[in-house]
Amino acid sequence: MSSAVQHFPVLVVVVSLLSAITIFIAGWINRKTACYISIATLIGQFIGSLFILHHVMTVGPIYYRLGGWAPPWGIEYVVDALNAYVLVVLLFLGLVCAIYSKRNIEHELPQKVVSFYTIYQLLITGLCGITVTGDIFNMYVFIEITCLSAYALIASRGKIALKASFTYLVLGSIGACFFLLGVGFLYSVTGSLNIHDLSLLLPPLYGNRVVLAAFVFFIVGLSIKMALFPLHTWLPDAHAFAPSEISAMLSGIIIEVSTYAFIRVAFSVFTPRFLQLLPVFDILCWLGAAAIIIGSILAITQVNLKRMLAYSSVANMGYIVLALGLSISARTVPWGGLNPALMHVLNHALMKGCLFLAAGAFIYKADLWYIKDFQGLGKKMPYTCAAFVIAAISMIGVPPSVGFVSKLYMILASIESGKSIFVAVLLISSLLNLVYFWRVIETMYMKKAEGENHSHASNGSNVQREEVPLGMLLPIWVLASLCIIMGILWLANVPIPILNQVNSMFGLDMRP
Amino acid sequence: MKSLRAIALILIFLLCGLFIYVAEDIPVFGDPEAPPIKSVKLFTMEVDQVVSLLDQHIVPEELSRELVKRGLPPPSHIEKIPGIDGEWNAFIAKEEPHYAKEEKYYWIKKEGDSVRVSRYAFVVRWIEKGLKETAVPNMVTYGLADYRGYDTLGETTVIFTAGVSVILLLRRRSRL
Amino acid sequence: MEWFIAKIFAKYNYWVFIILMMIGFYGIVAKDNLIKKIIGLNIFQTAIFLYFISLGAVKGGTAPIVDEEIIRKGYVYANPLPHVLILTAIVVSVATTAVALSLVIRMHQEYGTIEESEIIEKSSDKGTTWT
Amino acid sequence: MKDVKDEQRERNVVVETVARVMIPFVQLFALYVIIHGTGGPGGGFQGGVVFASAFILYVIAFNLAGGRERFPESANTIFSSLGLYIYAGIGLLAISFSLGAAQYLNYGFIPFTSHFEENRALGMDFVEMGIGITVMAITASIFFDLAQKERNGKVE
Repeated sequence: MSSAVQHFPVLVVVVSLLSAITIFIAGWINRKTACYISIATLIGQFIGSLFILHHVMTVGPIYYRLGGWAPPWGIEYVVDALNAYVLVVLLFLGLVCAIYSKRNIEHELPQKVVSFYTIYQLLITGLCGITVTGDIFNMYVFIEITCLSAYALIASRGKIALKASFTYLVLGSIGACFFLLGVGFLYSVTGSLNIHDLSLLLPPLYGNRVVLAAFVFFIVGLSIKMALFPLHTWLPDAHAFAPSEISAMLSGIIIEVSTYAFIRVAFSVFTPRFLQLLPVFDILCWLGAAAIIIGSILAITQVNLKRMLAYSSVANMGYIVLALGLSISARTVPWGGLNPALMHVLNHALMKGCLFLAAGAFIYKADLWYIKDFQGLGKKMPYTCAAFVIAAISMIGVPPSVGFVSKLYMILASIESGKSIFVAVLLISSLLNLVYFWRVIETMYMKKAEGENHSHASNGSNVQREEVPLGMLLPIWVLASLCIIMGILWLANVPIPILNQVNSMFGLDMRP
Repeated sequence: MKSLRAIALILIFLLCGLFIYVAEDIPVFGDPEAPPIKSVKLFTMEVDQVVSLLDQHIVPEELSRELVKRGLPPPSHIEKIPGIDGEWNAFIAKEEPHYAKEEKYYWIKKEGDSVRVSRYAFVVRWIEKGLKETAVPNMVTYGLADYRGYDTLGETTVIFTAGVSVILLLRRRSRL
Repeated sequence: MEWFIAKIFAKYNYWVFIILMMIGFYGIVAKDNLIKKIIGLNIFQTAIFLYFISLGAVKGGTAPIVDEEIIRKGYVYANPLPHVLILTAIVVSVATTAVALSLVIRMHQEYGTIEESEIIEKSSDKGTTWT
Repeated sequence: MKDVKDEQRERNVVVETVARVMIPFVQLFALYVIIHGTGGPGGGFQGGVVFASAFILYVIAFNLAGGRERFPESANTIFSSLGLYIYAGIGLLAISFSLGAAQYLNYGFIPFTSHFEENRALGMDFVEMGIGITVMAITASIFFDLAQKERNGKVE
């Protein structure tokens, strides 16, 4: 079995690619097959990723030489605890969104089902490719696959989404070009492209200006992709006007995988020792804090629910970046290191996925985009609204939800590193979260719909229920319940060994 | 529009500043000794007894220790480069089915009182052994389709993605 | 003069790359016309490709195709790796351009213009604000 | 801007004749570039794009509808997937022929011939052909999609 698991990292990517092509051909013959092929592939991939995670945790990292060539000469796949963890998260959310999109896409894009699922599967291919690869140029190629599919999927609704997608395309291409330039600079001074190999060759060159510039280009390029605060301008429109499951994927996974690439480049290619030569960690902390506060304030000013959630994503990327910035100074405690950042990657995927899917359900059933139109929705669509509320209070940080756990860890980490100003930032952000989510919840439950304001003022019992179909409700509820279950599991320290292994890999574990 | 031009000029100014700052350390154009084509320097060592050991084709203990300390694989044996005095190739063991068990990896050169240890760029193997290992004379082709064949699969996927994207965006009344 | 040759002229590939890249960057940021933006993006990408290719240049090097004749005459080969990488990157650039052009065509169908400011004006009637 | 329908467009004898003569040669050259890609300058991408340029030349000289007739949508769909199937499939063949001992894309283990290196060369030939097919089909598809005009909601 263990020898078969060796092939899983590459099979996860290639099976996804083959499935995309198969959807393209099979959809030409019969349009209905597209969705089922996609879901079946994703289930297979998800099970495969669980095997990979198990193998990595019990046996050790998987090294896979593509084409049989040993590392510096060929491309190598390296799967350690970090990759395996991100892979499981991304395939899980991908699966949930695929199930959700079956009904939603038939409704939103009835003419384009086949090409939609083909590109969706290609998106998953690209994301898996970024995650498992151990070669920096290979990562660039897969980043481009991911982004190209994302541009097309965002634009698929037409109208305003086209402009949003174009902005994303221009900024994303600049980001990718900066990444490529970083690869070029590193290659020009080391002559290598393998991530592990680069990390060994770079230490004597840390004073070199080309290496410094390469680092700057990598960070700026990936910051555009992960919508770090001053470079987030593409994000709100792209998230607001994409089809709902794509908003969930964008917010929950695509920027998260970009964060993974960021961590991989910053911690694996340039080791923490290099980062400490520069004030990188302080800059990250302050950028994260600015993103949290400004993202939350901008979210309060929005009238469109999906735009509000999009700005909330900007704030959440701020949380992750803040946690990254605190990682080195708080590495001596169990809640330090990369724990809060990686924890929030999963937590944000769950919460934001649930919120965007619920927002999509409102649009699906009643074409409701604006928060002021949500009056009386709590009675019309009770299950969807309940799931929305669970995810929202999780965002605010009510125990024992996932949002509470990540905020707790971040607060403890900032106390540990002696930067108590960030404790204030985190507490204020919780308050701001409460403000903008309470507005939605209040409109849903407290305010009466305009029609029933006078006639049915006393009894709401005869309000007609207009719940979304089960195929859409189930994914929303899976995510909503996981928001609570994962919170309890985090508090019980069940998945912590994975993160500890990541920390010890980067030398950020409890050794002082 | 004026503000956009101002932003563009400011960003260009900043980028140019960064590039001019970097220019100092950029490799010279067409340098045959540059890291991408020849080797990247790792460290220098004191000569002491190293040279005599190297001349007897024995791996010096100190060299292995230095390399392992940096996380690099220790050499398995050493050969003198024929025709040149004071230069050696160090080989490392590798596992590739059907191919040689050892591969040229380090380049050791005596420079005055010290010995310079460098790592060969991986292109050196492509150029020297590509034809023998793949039976194809075009280096770009065997680099593209064999040594880095997986990149090319990704690249074909990119263009496939673009094609399907254009179908998704523009084609009407299609079955796709 | 020697300083000039050593620092400036010996790295002329780098200077050409910077000038081209900045022209492209200006086009991306400052131009209002979406097609001009795409052209700027292409120049930007091409500048990076040119720099990459110039990393593979070797003084007196020939095309990287193995030939007994060349080895006997003692020539060296150019570095094939940048060629391999840039062939990939060029295809990526072409793919990006295709998607961008199709987006512009769709926008022209929807709004009847390809000026960015006019599109923003026309699309802001739904109460959506652009940042 | 003056719109001229394809049928009403002035036909140019010189352009049409030159195109008629050139197109077979362009296609032949494309096949040469693809197949010769391992031995000399050339390869799948270059050949694929040259092949697609033959369709583009046809459309410029004649009209879009005629070009679409020569390379219909169904063939386009099949060819664009076929190339990737060949590429990804050859990679999987390496795993399956060696019963999991060899890695993905390790062409040497696919028993085309008895020589390991020859297998690699042949594997690369097939891969280049796969790339060529996909690039040809996709480039043509992108061109046809970008070139079609829409007037009054009607596709031409």
